[in-house]
Amino acid sequence: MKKMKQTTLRRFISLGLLLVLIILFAILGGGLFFNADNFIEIVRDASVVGIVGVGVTMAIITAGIDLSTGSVMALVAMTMANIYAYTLWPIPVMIILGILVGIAAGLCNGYIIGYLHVPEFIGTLATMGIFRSLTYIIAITDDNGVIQSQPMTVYGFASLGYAAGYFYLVTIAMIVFIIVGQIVLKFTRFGTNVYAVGANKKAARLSGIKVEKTQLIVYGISGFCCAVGGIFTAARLQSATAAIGDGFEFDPIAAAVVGGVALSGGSGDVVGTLIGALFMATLKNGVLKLNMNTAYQYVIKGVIIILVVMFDSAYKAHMDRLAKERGAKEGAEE
Amino acid sequence: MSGMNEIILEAKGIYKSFSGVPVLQDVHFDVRKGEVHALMGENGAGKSTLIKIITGVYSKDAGTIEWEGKPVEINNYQDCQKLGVACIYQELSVIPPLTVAQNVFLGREPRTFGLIDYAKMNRMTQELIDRYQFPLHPATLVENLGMGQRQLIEILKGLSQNSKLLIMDEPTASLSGKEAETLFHIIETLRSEGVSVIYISHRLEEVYRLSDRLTILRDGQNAAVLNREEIVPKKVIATMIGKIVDESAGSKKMLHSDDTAPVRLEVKDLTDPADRYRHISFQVHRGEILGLGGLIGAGRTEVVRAIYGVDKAKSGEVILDGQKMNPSPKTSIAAGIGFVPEDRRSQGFIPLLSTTRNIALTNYDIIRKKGAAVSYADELAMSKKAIKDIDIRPADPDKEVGVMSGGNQQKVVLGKWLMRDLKLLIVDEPTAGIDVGAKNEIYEILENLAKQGVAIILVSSDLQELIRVSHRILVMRKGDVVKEFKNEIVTQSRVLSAGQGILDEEEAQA
Amino acid sequence: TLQKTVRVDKHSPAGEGTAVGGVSNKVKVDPYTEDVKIAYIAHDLSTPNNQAWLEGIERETSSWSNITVQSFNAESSAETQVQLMADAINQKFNAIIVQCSDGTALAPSVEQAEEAGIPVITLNLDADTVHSALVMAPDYDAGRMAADKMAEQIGENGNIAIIQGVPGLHRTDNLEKGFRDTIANYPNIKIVDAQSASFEKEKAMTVMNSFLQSHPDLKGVFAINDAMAEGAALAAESAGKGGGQICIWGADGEKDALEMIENGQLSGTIYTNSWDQGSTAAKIALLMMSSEYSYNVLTETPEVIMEPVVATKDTVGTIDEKDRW
Amino acid sequence: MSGEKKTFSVSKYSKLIILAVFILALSILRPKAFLTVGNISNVLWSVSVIGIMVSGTIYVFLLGGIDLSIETLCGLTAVVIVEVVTHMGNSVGGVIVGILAALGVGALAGLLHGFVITKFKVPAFLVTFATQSVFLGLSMIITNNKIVSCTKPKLFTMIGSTWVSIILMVIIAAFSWFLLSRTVFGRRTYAVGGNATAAEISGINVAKNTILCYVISGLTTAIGGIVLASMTQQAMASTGSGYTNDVITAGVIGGVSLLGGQGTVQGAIFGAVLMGLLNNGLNLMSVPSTQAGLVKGIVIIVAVAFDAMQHADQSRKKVRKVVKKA
Ligand SMILES: Nc1ncnc2c1ncn2[C@@H]1O[C@H](COP(=O)(O)OP(=O)(O)OP(=O)(O)O)[C@@H](O)[C@H]1O
Ligand SMILES: Nc1ncnc2c1ncn2[C@@H]1O[C@H](COP(=O)(O)OP(=O)(O)OP(=O)(O)O)[C@@H](O)[C@H]1O
Ligand SMILES: [Mg+2]
Ligand SMILES: [Mg+2]
Repeated sequence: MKKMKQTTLRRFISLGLLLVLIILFAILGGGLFFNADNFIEIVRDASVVGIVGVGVTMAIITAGIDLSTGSVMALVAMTMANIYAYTLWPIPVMIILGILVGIAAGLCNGYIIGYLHVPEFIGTLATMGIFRSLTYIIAITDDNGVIQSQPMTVYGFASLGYAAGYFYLVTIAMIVFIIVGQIVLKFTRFGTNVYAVGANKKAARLSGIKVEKTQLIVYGISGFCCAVGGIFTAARLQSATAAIGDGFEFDPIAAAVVGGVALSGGSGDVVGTLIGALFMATLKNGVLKLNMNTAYQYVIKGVIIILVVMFDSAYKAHMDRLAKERGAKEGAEE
Repeated sequence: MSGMNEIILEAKGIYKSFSGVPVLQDVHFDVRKGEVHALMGENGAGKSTLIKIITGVYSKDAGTIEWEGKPVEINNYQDCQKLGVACIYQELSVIPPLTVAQNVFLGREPRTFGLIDYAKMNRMTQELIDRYQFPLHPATLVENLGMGQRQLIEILKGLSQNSKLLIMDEPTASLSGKEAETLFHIIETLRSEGVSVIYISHRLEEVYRLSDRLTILRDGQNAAVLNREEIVPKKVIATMIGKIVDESAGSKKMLHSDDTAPVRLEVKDLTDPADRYRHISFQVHRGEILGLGGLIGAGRTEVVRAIYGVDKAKSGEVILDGQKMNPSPKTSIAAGIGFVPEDRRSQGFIPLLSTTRNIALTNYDIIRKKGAAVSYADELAMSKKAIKDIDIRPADPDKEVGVMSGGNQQKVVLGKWLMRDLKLLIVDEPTAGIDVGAKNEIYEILENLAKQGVAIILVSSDLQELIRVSHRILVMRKGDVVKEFKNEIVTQSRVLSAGQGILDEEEAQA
Repeated sequence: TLQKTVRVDKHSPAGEGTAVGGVSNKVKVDPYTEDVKIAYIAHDLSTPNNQAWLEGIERETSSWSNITVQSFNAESSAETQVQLMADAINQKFNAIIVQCSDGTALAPSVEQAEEAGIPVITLNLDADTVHSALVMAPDYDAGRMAADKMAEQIGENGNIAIIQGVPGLHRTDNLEKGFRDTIANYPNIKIVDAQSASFEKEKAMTVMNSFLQSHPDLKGVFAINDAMAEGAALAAESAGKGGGQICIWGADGEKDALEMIENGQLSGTIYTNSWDQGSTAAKIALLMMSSEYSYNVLTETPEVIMEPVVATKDTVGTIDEKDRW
Repeated sequence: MSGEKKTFSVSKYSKLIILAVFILALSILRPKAFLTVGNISNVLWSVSVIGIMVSGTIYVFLLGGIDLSIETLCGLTAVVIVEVVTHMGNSVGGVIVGILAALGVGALAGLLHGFVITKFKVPAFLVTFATQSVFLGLSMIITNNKIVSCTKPKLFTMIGSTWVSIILMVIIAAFSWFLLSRTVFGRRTYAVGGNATAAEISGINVAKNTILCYVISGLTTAIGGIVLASMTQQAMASTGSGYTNDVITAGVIGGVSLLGGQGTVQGAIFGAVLMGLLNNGLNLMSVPSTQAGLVKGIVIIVAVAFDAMQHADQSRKKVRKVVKKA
């Protein structure tokens, strides 16, 4: 019960801060910001970050990180582009192959980290380069060897970028991913293992958890999430280029950290990452409505993040202290 | 007890070395069905390493392990569980961000439709807790709990697996008398049910009381295997550390304290902001060793942390040599206070740094400098002195403290304070996990310090130790000082009953 | 070699993508009386050309207080740019000027904007769909011009190298292609190396250094943009091969490059007036928003090609100080 | 809480092996071009900015922190010095004032980071993520988002010249090495990074130490910005972009643990030089940029794995099996 209280209260604080941000922009940006279309667009912008964020969150909870997400997205998109351009295989087959490539790429990361003992940061940084290079190598070129974007406009694929009713398909997918991700983390043995590995690898090993295997699966899941992210990105662009996801790797990490996932591992969850992703998307969208020079937008963005995060951290520290004291008291009652 | 002589586990010719340094050499070890087999040896003798080899955490360099007569390969903890072996490791393997119940059932969570059934898991944990009467709640996050409670969780985890062999590596290191007593009863019940137990402890009286057989390791080699009737304290200690130590069972003692000595420390009306202790007032005189007793969670740790200044008290005064303090570690150290924290692993030392660096950490004010540079020679000399003074092993000043044995880590933590002039030394569970030989050395060190006029506050859950070392004893209960033992005969049971809130000794015995 | 296949769409595309042949719901506005706003969605606003284009747009519109220009920075990412396009459409800008980081990827967004009655003018980087207008400096031809002039300067003989940008951008890929195709006409000139310096001056210095090590006889270097050409020139200078010993060319014609040409540090560049390009795009934007004329009557995007100037030490003087961006 | 530190530190031994293998391979493959004074000095010059910056940011890494604002702070300080020099008529005095101003900005940024991180317990990641945006915005405002160039005076352009910047790197690295491995402050930094609670109990003012580390990081970033401005004789908002990654990578390749408490300056410099050699090798071999990432990535994984395997928990059987396979 105590645990529920502690985490739900924290969650309310995060949501409260998101709300404050929305109110702030509603006041400053007026109707330009505060309208249904804009909110749907904000959620849409947060969706790919949210989907990829599920895997990245798991990686961060194991005290790791995944810097290769953008490159895996590109590799997946480019794999599909090749199938699209050179075969007449059905779209679902193309998508499944894309997903398999994503999972394989993720497993590569997992192997390098879990079994070759390369630190997560450097390992995924290296594969970020490797996967991007592979993408360029298999990229579609014209007769002169100049790299080109491959249009993928067939309805069966492009429709993935459309809306179903109010929400975009990508948003619906994101919601599914978040729900499943949350269930996996909180209600399966694997999920518990993920937290254990992140909190203390040695203790996890002593408790009989297969640390390496857990890492392998976590990065495999991350690869899968990247694949889905890559598919939706390509669908929205109705094309694939080698540059997809360039510089994207940072967004899900930032969303996770803003959402309360500690880089030191062992804490956080994907709902937090979702809130983080929404927060970042709102911020990005909101400052555009302030009708300001780009330069000032950067300053405002940074200042808002610092203020919000300062408040958030101070509050969380306070909560932790209370919980600790309560824990001590519980122990004292015989 | 049928089949008492049937060997359930046998380890033969075990060799192990870490980066070329041999830790185990040709070790033989066997456990019979339904016996409590104690494993003893000095700090660093290789006990934990042997356990980790048996449970597949480490691989062995050579040797075989047989289970019920058949050779087995144990490569990980799952293999152990399949055979029916459970282990409570010395370095607790609880996972802080998970709840008590999640920790107890880690990897064995009850599931419905593949999803963890938290309600059931909490219920099952509560049943276990009720059965053993541990002060725990299933849904508390472990990160909010103290060391003693964490140790209880670890024990609960081991007990919940219904194993044929239960291995316990210093399970009572941070337990107080009451919980330890509960544990002994549990062990005795298990034995009568035919479960074998490997029991490692540095508390001799526990070993004498529980063990059917005893294997002693010395410097990584078999020194002796003793049967129950051969377990004679003097002999055990002599075999273990190669010299005779007076282990006069300190279960009873006449306390003497010198009230005429000047007051070194005065604590007035100290109250915790979170109400974990309140209105604490006491004095410590020069050259006096003040023992602080009580059960887990009595608030002793909190009080001494506030005196040293790690945590801030809400109100109250700390006065050292007539000087009112504004406690913070920095000012405390400057004023001549030393502090050995309860949880050495997370608060005591820097695991990645060497013995030298750890020892020097609080002493840079007295280590010479050449210009801006720290004199390496001085630093090294200090660390060598500490290694010699309290016999830290391995005696390599450059050894990372993180990989040293638990007892030696504790010596490093204590060692840094012995290198400087102190007025007051606060030690919280100073001998948790320390072997008898070293324990005695530590007691002697404390006594010597006291003779030189240093005031000492000793927080200890080891009643024997508390009684043996203290000049005066305060007992805390739920945040209050409930009893003072002073210039009178004190026994373990009196201290224990005071801690449990039974103030009259006769009543306790009745 | 692999043969590309043609996929036939069995479904009739619904919703988005119905552009061609549909009816635009364009609302006519008078930019000289009504309040209007123009969005400029830059590829990367931190580069000098993007900034110059923005300034060109602002110059054109600054005399009218009712016209606001809002700039957006896509930070070199097509995905971000697509998001910004969606936002600009939502905000109901009256016209959008965009440099498409990826013409194929931006096509659906551009279509959608036009569909919503917002004229889209692409700037230098085209979109793969019909839209209101494209304002561009020639790229393939610029590469040709640089090649011919460089060949002349090195006496149609010797080893040369190329410093590339980030692969996959149409403009720079075309520049390189124009250059290579033309150099192929000179049998005694050999392209011995090509390395990327990601459009960055400092990286170009490193790349140039390694060129000088592996090809001591290098006679010419063509850098795909001016920043890299400047870097190559600085590197050559510090290796004691400055002052035109190696013929170094850039493209774009930014202020500093022109000055270096005057000083003899650089051999030449292809200059286009980016301010002028920006103003032209703005002019067209204002024209388009005030006309009935809608993109769906077009079969092809109208192109406005800006006149390039081959700037060498001899000709650079003709570029007026006030035209240097 | 007590997260296990990845037991990963490049021992001097394996570091030298990796370096030797590299140099050997390159000298065989490109005998004329690689082993020349000119080329080696080029390699060192090309990593001098990274080397300078990592000599200071290593303090932040040792605390288990991170600095994502390296690149934009580098840009801001570059902009500051160039603006000051040009506004003071490209005079020698202007250069000195400019250097002081840039260092001031760097120190102030570090102070801000350290203050927010210690007083409000905000993760370093978030603070520097936010200031990264602020610094970029400030640079854009100061320069009006244009390139500002500065080709005079000699004192200014000299800073980034080959030998001066290499010597600068060596001096700063040596100073940082001294500070870290010989002084009380250095000792304390390792202690705080290794176990902040224990350090606090040992009487170390963790907050003060942390703030100081961020200030040092800010200062070296500023010096990096100054050198970069001088090298390219210009500055703009995007000056320094990509350096955050480069600096962190150099550190991590050199054995610095991002979890804190582990790593040395010489290791970090080694990481920077290895990266420089790698880039140089790829350039000399004319590997196209589209494939460079592949080669680089594989080399990094092999080099780090080779090393990590030796230091990973040797007692684990599986690991040994993998070693045998590899
Ligand atoms: N992972 C390791 N790496 C290197 N050396 C180790 C490692 N684990 C243990 N050792 C060394 O092996 C020796 C035996 O350690 P072990 O923990 O088995 O002792 P112990 O008998 O359990 O001592 P204690 O009573 O203090 O717990 C010690 O010298 C220790 O330093
Ligand atoms: N590592 C730790 N992290 C957080 N809190 C701790 C830690 N160690 C101890 N504590 C705090 O100390 C309490 C245990 O100490 P307590 O206040 O009960 O004093 P005590 O009488 O010394 O008990 P004990 O016998 O357990 O040492 C815990 O409930 C917890 O609040
Ligand atoms: Mg042990
Ligand atoms: Mg205690």
